Amino acid sequence: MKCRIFGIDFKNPVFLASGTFEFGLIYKNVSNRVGAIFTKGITLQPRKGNPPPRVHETACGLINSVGLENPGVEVFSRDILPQMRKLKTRIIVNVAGFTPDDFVKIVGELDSRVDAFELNVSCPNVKKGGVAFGRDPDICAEVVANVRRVTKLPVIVKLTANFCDPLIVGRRCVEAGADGLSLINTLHAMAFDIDKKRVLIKGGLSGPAIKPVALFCVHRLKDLGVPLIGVGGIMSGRDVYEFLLAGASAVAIGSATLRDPYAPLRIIKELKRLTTSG
Amino acid sequence: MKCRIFGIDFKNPVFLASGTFEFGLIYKNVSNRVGAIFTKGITLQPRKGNPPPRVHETACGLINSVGLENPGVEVFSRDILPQMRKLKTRIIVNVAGFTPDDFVKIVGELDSRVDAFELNVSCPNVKKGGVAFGRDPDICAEVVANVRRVTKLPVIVKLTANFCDPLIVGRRCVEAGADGLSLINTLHAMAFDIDKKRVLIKGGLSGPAIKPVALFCVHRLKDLGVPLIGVGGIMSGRDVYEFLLAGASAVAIGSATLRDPYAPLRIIKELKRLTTSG
Amino acid sequence: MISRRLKIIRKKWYTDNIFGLEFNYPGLRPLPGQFLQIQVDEGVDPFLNRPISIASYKRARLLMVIKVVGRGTKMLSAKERGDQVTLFGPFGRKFRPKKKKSLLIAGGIGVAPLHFLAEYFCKHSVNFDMIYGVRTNRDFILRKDLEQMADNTIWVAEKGYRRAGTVVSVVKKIDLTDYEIAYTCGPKEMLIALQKLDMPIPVYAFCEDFLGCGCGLCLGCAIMYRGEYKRICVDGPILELGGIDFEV
Amino acid sequence: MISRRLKIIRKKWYTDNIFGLEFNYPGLRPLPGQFLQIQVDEGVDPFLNRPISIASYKRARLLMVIKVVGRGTKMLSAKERGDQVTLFGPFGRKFRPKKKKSLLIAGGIGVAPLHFLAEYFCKHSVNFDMIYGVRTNRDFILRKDLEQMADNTIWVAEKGYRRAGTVVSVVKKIDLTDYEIAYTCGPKEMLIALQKLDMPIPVYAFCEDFLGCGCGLCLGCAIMYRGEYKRICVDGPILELGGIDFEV
Ligand SMILES: Cc1cc2nc3c(=O)[nH]c(=O)nc-3n(C[C@H](O)[C@H](O)[C@H](O)COP(=O)(O)OP(=O)(O)OC[C@H]3O[C@@H](n4cnc5c(N)ncnc54)[C@H](O)[C@@H]3O)c2cc1C
Ligand SMILES: Cc1cc2nc3c(=O)[nH]c(=O)nc-3n(C[C@H](O)[C@H](O)[C@H](O)COP(=O)(O)OP(=O)(O)OC[C@H]3O[C@@H](n4cnc5c(N)ncnc54)[C@H](O)[C@@H]3O)c2cc1C
Ligand SMILES: Cc1cc2nc3c(=O)[nH]c(=O)nc-3n(C[C@H](O)[C@H](O)[C@H](O)COP(=O)(O)O)c2cc1C
Ligand SMILES: Cc1cc2nc3c(=O)[nH]c(=O)nc-3n(C[C@H](O)[C@H](O)[C@H](O)COP(=O)(O)O)c2cc1C
Ligand code: FES
Ligand code: FES
Repeated sequence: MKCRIFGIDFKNPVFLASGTFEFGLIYKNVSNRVGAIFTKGITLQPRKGNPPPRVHETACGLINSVGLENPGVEVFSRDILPQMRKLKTRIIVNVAGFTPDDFVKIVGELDSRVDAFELNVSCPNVKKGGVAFGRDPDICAEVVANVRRVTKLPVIVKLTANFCDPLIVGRRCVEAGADGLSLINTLHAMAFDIDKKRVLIKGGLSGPAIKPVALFCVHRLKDLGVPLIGVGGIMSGRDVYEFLLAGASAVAIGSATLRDPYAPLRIIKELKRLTTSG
Repeated sequence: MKCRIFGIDFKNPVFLASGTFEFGLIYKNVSNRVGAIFTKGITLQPRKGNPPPRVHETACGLINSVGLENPGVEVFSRDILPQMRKLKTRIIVNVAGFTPDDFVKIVGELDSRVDAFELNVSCPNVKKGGVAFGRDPDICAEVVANVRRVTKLPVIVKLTANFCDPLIVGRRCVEAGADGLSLINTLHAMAFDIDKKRVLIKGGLSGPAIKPVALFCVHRLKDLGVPLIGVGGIMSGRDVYEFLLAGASAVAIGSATLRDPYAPLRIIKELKRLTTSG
Repeated sequence: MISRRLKIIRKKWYTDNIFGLEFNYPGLRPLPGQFLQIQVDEGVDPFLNRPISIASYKRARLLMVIKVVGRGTKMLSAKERGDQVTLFGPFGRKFRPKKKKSLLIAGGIGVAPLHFLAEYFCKHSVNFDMIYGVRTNRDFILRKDLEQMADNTIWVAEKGYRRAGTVVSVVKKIDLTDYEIAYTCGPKEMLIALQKLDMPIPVYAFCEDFLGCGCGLCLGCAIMYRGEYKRICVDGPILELGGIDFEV
Repeated sequence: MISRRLKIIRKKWYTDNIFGLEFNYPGLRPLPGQFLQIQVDEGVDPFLNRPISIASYKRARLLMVIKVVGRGTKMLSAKERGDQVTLFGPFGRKFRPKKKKSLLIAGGIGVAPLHFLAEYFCKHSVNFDMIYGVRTNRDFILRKDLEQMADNTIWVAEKGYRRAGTVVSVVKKIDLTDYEIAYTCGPKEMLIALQKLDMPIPVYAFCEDFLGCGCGLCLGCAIMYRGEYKRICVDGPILELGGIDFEV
């Protein structure tokens, strides 16, 4: 099950997605057995995150609006990363910037102490009036090019399928020097409280509901020439296998861990059985 | 429950979505009690549709790839429309063009014999090398403007959330003269057959899985100043109510009828109870 | 079409993965080949209903025989006597079999709708013989019943049974001119093999595939038939075997 | 954390919408306020587990008392003795109540975790009184049990009971300086009202809300506490009432 991508060896192609496994420090026996952990989104400054409600269940999925709560790169670097380094797995830092500069600073701060970076270009771009970076191929390319200059480590861009074509954005990122792409991030979603007659939550949809969309996106980008990491609704080894058929080199498990923190171990076992039998 | 939009009276705000209730002729007792029926997509020429498999179940939803099978505008106009006219409901023709010209021709052929048109701009644009119209605000606006010239009936544009921002496309459509917008169409989706190690289906995702995305899109467009028709994953009166809170003036029921052809009647009843009690 | 929420009045396991559910369903007037759409669960996952043929209908007692092949049938198999199930239908075109000496060719779970055809033939005094093939001798179901109804029967199994082989190997050996018409239901591979035999009598296939609505609304069940797409659910499921293009 | 698939060994309806499930769960070492995440269904809809407090744990017998409020609890209520349920946990921080004369204030289903706290106090010989309010006299549960464990009890119902009122109206009337500490669990409105009373002793609230993971992974359960967001699932669910900002 070993897998070598970006010139790095991973013990298996099952990773933990950003934001759904904390920093891997709560269930270390899971962290130690996956190929890699994507940290939650790290911003330059600490962030309190959004007011509740932050999660809401929907049909075969959930909407979250955590709002990038995190301690900021300084505390992460000083207090959390040293603990993560003791885990027997690869660490990929999910870098969340609000300006192109943020990305460079965060990556610069952490360079050489982690295994790779995942650029989370889904945050609203403060410079561009709040429109998400991820939808703008030019800025994405700029961010990648800038980050490329400050690190030799693999740079992965996490693409969104919201209101933009990940193929167009992804291609530009690769041209600008991205080593890989991960997709998809959550889909824009809402729910309403019909008793109180108001918005209940506005956030990102994840879980099995979005798996078919994620598979489409991965398949759409399969010929870009860089490794793809498939994310979205993976619950079983069969799901992983679908992503591999779609063109992914590895996958990341997100919401599944909210239902069962040990799900990744089961998924690895199921995948092993599938790949050795067939 | 009466509702007046586009200057037309509808007996209630629960319509039947395009492509999931045939031409309303199979379950007439349902057709007769909804506010309106959107026909399946009508193209200029008859279309055989796609080879099987055409439907595949996913988590809380399904992927379809029917491929716009329909008898073409001529047969529709001659053989089917007269039968539909006998139904006690409004008829909105879903017009599916592959070139901007197709739309004008189909609308011209049917004008004054139906209650409104819904422009299905999701088909791949043959002139533009197969990229869907729906993603291109310029062409959408052009199509609307051209259609506007040949009919006085309400013109609704069915928007997609696939790889484009329905707010941008919708705004341009309204500027070009659209009377209303319906959203969303199915989401690009895929599934793989892991036994045969190949694509199982590539098509559009519908059903409860996409409701949160549809609600987000409707809410995003709520201030465009034209009536919105919410579509996506509606299964109950409560779901309808959520769409109304999001900003829709009416809704259309799609996949729910595949599970239960009488679902629209139950939904109308539930909605009535909700709106009179609260 | 009507929908009914009915109680399971009997459940029976025929083999380790084939079970039968019985309902009291007065007023149903089913024809051979017709089927019901069973709602797997009240929740929306799984989303679609599952088409299951009418295997028997006698004195308002409806029997459906179901093979566990995936999630939906697995969930249905967990239902027990007394549980309520929602059924939609009957669906499928009104096909009235001709009163001619017939041959029934069943493969595996395909025996279910043919069992109901057999009942129909008995009621209408039509003579018929039956060939029924399965994988192993433990897979036969409804055997006694069928033996009672058919004039002659040939049971065959790929292994573990005195007569080894497949229905196709049997059909190759018998004299088909003894019959005026044949009906068959079974896995796609079997239908394809039978089609290649180019039998000298009309052969009607009971088609099975994944459906959407089951009732003509969605065009999700296309099958290429005599050069055009037909809907299995309303134009079928009984179609002339020779007209089907299995390659599409 | 461990996950266990356990058989329901007893099910009991206390009122028409509150029921109890009992499991044999050796080796659990729960503290007051801790809860388990119950998987509603093996399928993925509903997707999230539901947090339910430990209401009693004695000689390896675990009791959870559940009120039907929505889809998940409704589906759980359909489970019967003998059915298997998957439980994750126990979750919630390790809170060890002080051995001081305590007042327990329960509103509605909030009585469930306080019942376990009462058990804990009995075991550790801590004296306590209890106030327990419900809507109507039919809504009281676990009453005898609580009367046995508490030194004094005041039961109150909004209607249909000899003592009419709410726990808040009772708290207002009693002398709180008889106690060194108070614990409360109930609907949000009740907690807000109690907070406004500004009681002269420390008050700990058992917080309930919609959770994601229940175990610290998702940050989905934020509650504004002393100027920063805390996670109900791991920093709580027991928090000092005065520190909670209910407006956020
Ligand atoms: C008219 C008719 C009558 C029938 N009568 C009977 C009957 O009497 N008894 C009986 O047992 N069965 C009958 N069937 C078949 C039965 O409907 C299916 O076996 C059942 O729907 C399978 O449901 P499932 O959820 O168990 O399987 P699923 O999980 O849906 O699928 C089973 C297998 O097929 C694969 N699969 C799923 N979707 C597709 C797709 N779109 N394309 C290709 N492969 C796919 C899955 O990966 C899996 O391996 C009938 C079908 C029809 C159309
Ligand atoms: C630590 C803890 C311990 C608990 N202990 C117990 C216990 O011992 N016994 C017990 O009965 N309950 C307990 N609860 C509460 C219990 O978990 C909930 O009642 C249960 O999860 C509801 O699930 P449901 O599916 O039935 O309701 P849902 O259908 O999920 O929701 C019920 C209602 O809330 C609304 N709603 C859903 N999501 C949201 C949201 N995000 N924001 C606002 N409104 C929403 C719904 O519209 C509906 O009206 C506890 C909760 C916590 C956090
Ligand atoms: C609670 C929660 C928090 C998340 N936080 C982040 C984040 O900080 N950065 C990021 O790139 N993605 C984040 N995601 C998105 C996931 O990494 C993943 O892309 C998405 O959930 C789809 O996968 P899933 O369906 O397996 O959950 C978050 C998702 C959830 C549910
Ligand atoms: C089988 C099927 C066929 C459809 N055909 C059309 C169509 O011809 N034209 C169109 O605009 N939308 C079509 N749709 C999309 C629906 O009208 C609707 O926008 C979508 O399914 C989302 O709603 P739902 O989740 O309620 O199904 C089709 C959907 C399905 C499932
Ligand atoms: S299954 Fe929907 S038309 Fe046949
Ligand atoms: S519910 Fe996930 S962190 Fe508390």
